[in-house]
Amino acid sequence: MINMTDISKSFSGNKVLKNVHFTLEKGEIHALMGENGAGKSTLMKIMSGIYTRDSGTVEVKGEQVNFTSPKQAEEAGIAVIHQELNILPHLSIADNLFLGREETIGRTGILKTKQMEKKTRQILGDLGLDINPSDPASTLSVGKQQIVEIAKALSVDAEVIIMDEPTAALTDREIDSLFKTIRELQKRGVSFIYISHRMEEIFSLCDRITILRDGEFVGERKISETSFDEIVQMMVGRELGERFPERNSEIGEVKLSVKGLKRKDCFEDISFELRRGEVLSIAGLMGAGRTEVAQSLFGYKKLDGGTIEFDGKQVKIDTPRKAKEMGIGYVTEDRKSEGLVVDFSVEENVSMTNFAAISKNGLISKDKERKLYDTMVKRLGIRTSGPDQAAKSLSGGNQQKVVIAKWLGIEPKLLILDEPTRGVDVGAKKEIYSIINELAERGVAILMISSELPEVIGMADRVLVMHEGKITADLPKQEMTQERIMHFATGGGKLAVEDQ
Amino acid sequence: SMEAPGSSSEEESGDGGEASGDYTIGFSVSTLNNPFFVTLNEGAEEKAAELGATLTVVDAQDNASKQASDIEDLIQQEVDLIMINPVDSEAVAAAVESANSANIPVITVDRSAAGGEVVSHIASDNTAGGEMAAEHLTSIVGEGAAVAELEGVPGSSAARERGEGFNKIAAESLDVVAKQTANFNRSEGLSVMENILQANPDIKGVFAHNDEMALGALEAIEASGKDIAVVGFDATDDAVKAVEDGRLDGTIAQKPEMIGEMAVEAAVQSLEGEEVEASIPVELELIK
Amino acid sequence: MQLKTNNQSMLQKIAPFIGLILIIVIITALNPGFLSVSNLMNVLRQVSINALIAFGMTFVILTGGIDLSVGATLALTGAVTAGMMASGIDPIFAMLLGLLLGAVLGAINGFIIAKGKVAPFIATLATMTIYRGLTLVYTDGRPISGLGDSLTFQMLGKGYFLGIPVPVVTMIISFGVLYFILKKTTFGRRVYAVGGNEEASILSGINADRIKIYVYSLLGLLAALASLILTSRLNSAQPTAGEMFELDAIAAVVLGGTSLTGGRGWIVGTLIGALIIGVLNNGLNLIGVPSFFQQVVKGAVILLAVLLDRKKTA
Amino acid sequence: MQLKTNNQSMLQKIAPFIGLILIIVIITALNPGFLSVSNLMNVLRQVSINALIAFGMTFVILTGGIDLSVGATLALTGAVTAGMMASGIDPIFAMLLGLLLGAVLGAINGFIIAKGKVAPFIATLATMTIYRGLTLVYTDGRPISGLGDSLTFQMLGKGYFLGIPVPVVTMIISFGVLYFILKKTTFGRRVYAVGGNEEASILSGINADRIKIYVYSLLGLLAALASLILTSRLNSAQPTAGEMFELDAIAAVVLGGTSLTGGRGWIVGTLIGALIIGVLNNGLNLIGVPSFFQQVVKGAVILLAVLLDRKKTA
Ligand SMILES: Nc1ncnc2c1ncn2[C@@H]1O[C@H](COP(=O)(O)OP(=O)(O)OP(=O)(O)O)[C@@H](O)[C@H]1O
Ligand SMILES: Nc1ncnc2c1ncn2[C@@H]1O[C@H](COP(=O)(O)OP(=O)(O)OP(=O)(O)O)[C@@H](O)[C@H]1O
Ligand SMILES: [Mg+2]
Ligand SMILES: [Mg+2]
Repeated sequence: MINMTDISKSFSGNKVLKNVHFTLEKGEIHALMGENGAGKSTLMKIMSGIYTRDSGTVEVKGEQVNFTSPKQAEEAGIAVIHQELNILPHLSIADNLFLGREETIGRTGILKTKQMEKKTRQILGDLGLDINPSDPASTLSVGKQQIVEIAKALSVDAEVIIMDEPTAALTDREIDSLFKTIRELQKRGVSFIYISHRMEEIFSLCDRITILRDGEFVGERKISETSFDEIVQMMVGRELGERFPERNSEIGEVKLSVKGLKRKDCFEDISFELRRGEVLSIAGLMGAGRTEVAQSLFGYKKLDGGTIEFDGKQVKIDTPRKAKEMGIGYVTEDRKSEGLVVDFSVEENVSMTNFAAISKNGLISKDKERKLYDTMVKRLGIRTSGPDQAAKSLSGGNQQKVVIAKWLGIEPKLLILDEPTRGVDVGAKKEIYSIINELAERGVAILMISSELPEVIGMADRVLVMHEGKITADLPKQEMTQERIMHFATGGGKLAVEDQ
Repeated sequence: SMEAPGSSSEEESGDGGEASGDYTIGFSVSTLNNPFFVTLNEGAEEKAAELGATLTVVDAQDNASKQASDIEDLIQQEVDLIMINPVDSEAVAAAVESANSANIPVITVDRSAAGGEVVSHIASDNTAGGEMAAEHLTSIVGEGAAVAELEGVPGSSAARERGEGFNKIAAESLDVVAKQTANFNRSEGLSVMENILQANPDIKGVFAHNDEMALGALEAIEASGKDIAVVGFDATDDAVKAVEDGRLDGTIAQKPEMIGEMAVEAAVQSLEGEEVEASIPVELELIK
Repeated sequence: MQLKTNNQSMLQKIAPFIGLILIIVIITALNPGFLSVSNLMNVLRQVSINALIAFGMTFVILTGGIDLSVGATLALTGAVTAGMMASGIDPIFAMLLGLLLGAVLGAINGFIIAKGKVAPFIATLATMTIYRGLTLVYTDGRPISGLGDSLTFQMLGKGYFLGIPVPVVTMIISFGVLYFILKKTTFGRRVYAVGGNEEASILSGINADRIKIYVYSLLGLLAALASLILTSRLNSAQPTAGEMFELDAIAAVVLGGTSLTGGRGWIVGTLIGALIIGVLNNGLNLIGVPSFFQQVVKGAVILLAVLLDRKKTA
Repeated sequence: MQLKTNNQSMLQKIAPFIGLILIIVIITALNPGFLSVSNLMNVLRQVSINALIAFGMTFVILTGGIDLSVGATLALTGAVTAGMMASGIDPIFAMLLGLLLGAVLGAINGFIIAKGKVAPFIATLATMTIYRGLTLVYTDGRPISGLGDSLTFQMLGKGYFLGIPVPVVTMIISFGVLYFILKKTTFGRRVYAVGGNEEASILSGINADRIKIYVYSLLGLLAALASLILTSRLNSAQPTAGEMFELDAIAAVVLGGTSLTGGRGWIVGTLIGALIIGVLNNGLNLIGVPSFFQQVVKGAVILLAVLLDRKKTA
């Protein structure tokens, strides 16, 4: 179906792909894996005509092609769901679905709005989404927006569909219905290239897997003939060992105690306690209100009610600045738009939360700044080419570490981590888990929001489950199972049935 | 009922019994961003107060289309008479015609209108002023001397007419070695003059299209320590004082205050039913 | 939640309209003459020129752009058209050439911005200077008059159609056409898309560069149309015509609720915005506010209006 | 990679400088007098006012903002200071009050933008109108002169210090201080951060609103300083002073390579940008280019410069 040979690509002198091979057969689901920055997205962008390759050949159905625009690739039957969401929030859902290939009356350019809306309802209905096609896309949750993107790719009758981390923002239920659709299309002969950092997905969905490391082709395997460990080994080039490292922390006195927190239209009646050295996780479906709770605790969003006690004293946190001064750190869920100044260097990003430590009377001490940077890079194992490397040129995992580094500098007493491993490869994930453990061992109270249930179960001492803005369960370690958490996350009552 | 503007004014002709104090006169002035017109306007306002007439002033901000709108607004207000100080003679014609068809008499001030009927035109002649300035400058710097000309806002009528008059005489009696615009603006007058002095250190005189630029040029010249004659235009307070102090060598007085006063006088006379001259010249005066 | 969002955006859409009504009420209270049919026609005629430009500016701003050169475009096209007419070229032909010139000047802007990747603000700041300069060179700084008495040309600025001034009719027709384009055609949809997220639009196969060039051309065309009306009304073309028109047009667009960051807005709002500015100009004259204060009042009203209708830029 | 990026951005940083040199070479070829010491001093003195404003504008643009009201701020502070001086208030005291007024007018802009969440373009468009109107109201449309002969005041615009015009000295000192602030202080870093990513800055505990209010105040202060120099040079305050200064200042900033979207740029570039504009103004006069053509040339040079130094806005 597709045959890519000897593909190379550099960005301003930096070789990102080195003689990579990739073959896709008709009707297969082919996984593409590799660490952050291995070159997966770049390879796919070359295939779909967004980037031009420096060398190598691309054949589609035996014919050599040179796409220069996504339109051409689409005409050749290749559709792409990009890693970044490409939804236009102010256009309607139907407009988004048909963007760039609107249905018109003849060639007049006059839209057949009704017809497109009808089709939208039908296409999304098939994916289990019941929505009003004329609503603005911004009214959808991120997960549902992702489904619109998927529908967009599915609806062009493509023969090849490339999915670059389509599930990073989806709930388990949404993932299930996506997989069902993929398998159905597979039966009709559609081929898929599937990029994900989630091992479980790869093994349950895909037929074959190609692995990249540092822009190089490492190998290709049949899923049925390989193992979890082998793939990790190929990806990171070494044994990784246990996925969730050990933690020996002592859970101490109550650090944070909140009662009846409320924010209009977002959440209500949020009460919990968090102790020193404890890792408390908040699980729930996309849009359950977890991020809102975190941001309200951090003073970024206004609370409409409830009390917060920090170290036993009642406090009012109305700006992030105040939270920071109290020793609270917040690693945001969206590192690019909320965590980093992407044009800043790594060093400058680390400094952003630490001006107090690196300056005197408003003057920045270059030495202290560099020392802070060195300490953090060493402590977190951030792989940079130097303090001046722009944050945007780091791989996702390293970007995430930089965001964490920002907050370690203030020696936080409470660290809120919102989806700390979203879009991060297995190797970096493990490193982040180790950092979390180390912090907890030092007595830092950790509040970790996560949508990945294995991670919640592997890391948390206790889990709060949220559903539509309310806490539906507070489970200790021994009661955590995926099924129980999902049960409460989807709104199941307190009297949960024991694991089916 | 769809009436055209201007056809709605029949009712207004019935108010002939007004005492002179009750007249409302509209005054569309080209700009109040310029001391000359500010002074002209003040002359008009003082005279109106003295005669007991109400003067409604609208400022076109040197924008011909805003002036057209302003005049339409005055017609809507059903003023008894409109005095217009046109931004541009051609462009104002249509507005004058609208006023005519609304039976509102029009008096033009300082600049004429190229169309429509006006009761009277009160002005002093910019072109003649430019000539006067050239003659005066020649008398100071001598025949054939090198001089510079600081031009007003490109495209404005004052810049055009004053420049025309000046160049008509200067073509024969002077050597205009540099011509640059300083946009009627004092600070540009300063910097443009500085630049001209760099390029033409030997000039003997400068004619500026208004006093603002002349005073700016004066600062540049004084800072350079050179002895160069400067003649301005408008006789603003600052300029007259500079002439008295012996810094400025002359300015052409158009007596804006008097233009304003005479315009209102003519307006009231005409409203009282008296005859007014179709053209009332306000003489120019060289202040030196 | 759902309902909430819609209500809120509805309110935001209606805010400019409420503002307009409020201003009208205040002015009428101070001078009832404001509401006379003849004055309303008068206001509409005055509004028409700014409205036409502001309609085009809406397209440009929706793509996330801005055009500071539009006043200069108006001056240059007006001068060239008048020049052709004065030199005896068939008026209709001259006017068509004028419209074409406007579109070309706009396309130049669009080209520099799209292909040259220059920020719209600075690109059109530069072309503003250039177009103004060319106008002065072409006219030699003098107004051009003696435009003949072509009926079509005279009607354009001064005529009436069924009792309505022709410029107002022109404005209404243009509004209808542009409203339709923005709302019902792929082009309109793509204008929103490019302004909403250029990257995403390109990935959807939209030729963003082409859309940009088109919107600036459209604005240039509308500026040329406005210049014809203005030239007809004034019976001459002024070299200094259109100064600051760009700012009035931008103000109208923003007052109407269109976001300067692109992707969000509507042309109905722009019409209302233009009406607010026009009513204000007319009303302040009618009430007899001293001219120095008019600027203060105008600025304050604009500020107040956007503050009330404030949009979270984040 | 690293090296490459730096090289590239180095080239981008150097581009404006090369442009400046090129323009100087051309002008000198046409009129060698350009390079005389007296003319260079002359150019620097003329540049100083725009440069001061452009320095402040750099801070504003780095935060992702813009300020159209700066020319009006200059006019209003100049008029009020001159008014105080003319009425016999101690000149030094009057000047200090003038500087304070500038900062306050700037702070008002900052406040509207930060707290009112109004787009900077439209907020400062409104305050521009208001400040201009207030200037006219205050001055009654007339220049204010008779400012006494305070030596300090006279020196400010007309004096020399070691043979260098005082305005140039003021510009150099301001440049040094502002360069230092931007480069070495937490405030400078925060300015870049807010422009680079406002969300991330706030979430890092930076008070973005306060930074914004500060940068607009700083610009207001610098505009007031420029107004003092201008008033001193002209020995009077003009109600129309500073018209279009905002555009020259923005052009200087952009020519210097600072991005209008914020977060990226440097003040050295702004100085070079201001010099380009100043040299152009002076040079075109020196060469004797007819005034109508000057605009065309100026616009074309600006366009060319940004095209060569074009930045991918995406
Ligand atoms: N437009 C670009 N300009 C410069 N460098 C780029 C560009 N796009 C990608 N890169 C670099 O190329 C390398 C590969 O990036 P790519 O996005 O393909 O990685 P990936 O395997 O998709 O990683 P992830 O799992 O984080 O999505 C990275 O080092 C990245 O920084
Ligand atoms: N900026 C916003 N405007 C409107 N609604 C919002 C906004 N941000 C969040 N919401 C809504 O608030 C609710 C809670 O969202 P929140 O982001 O806190 O959920 P979450 O559980 O953290 O999910 P996620 O995994 O997506 O972060 C959702 O209904 C979401 O759609
Ligand atoms: Mg990727
Ligand atoms: Mg979240």
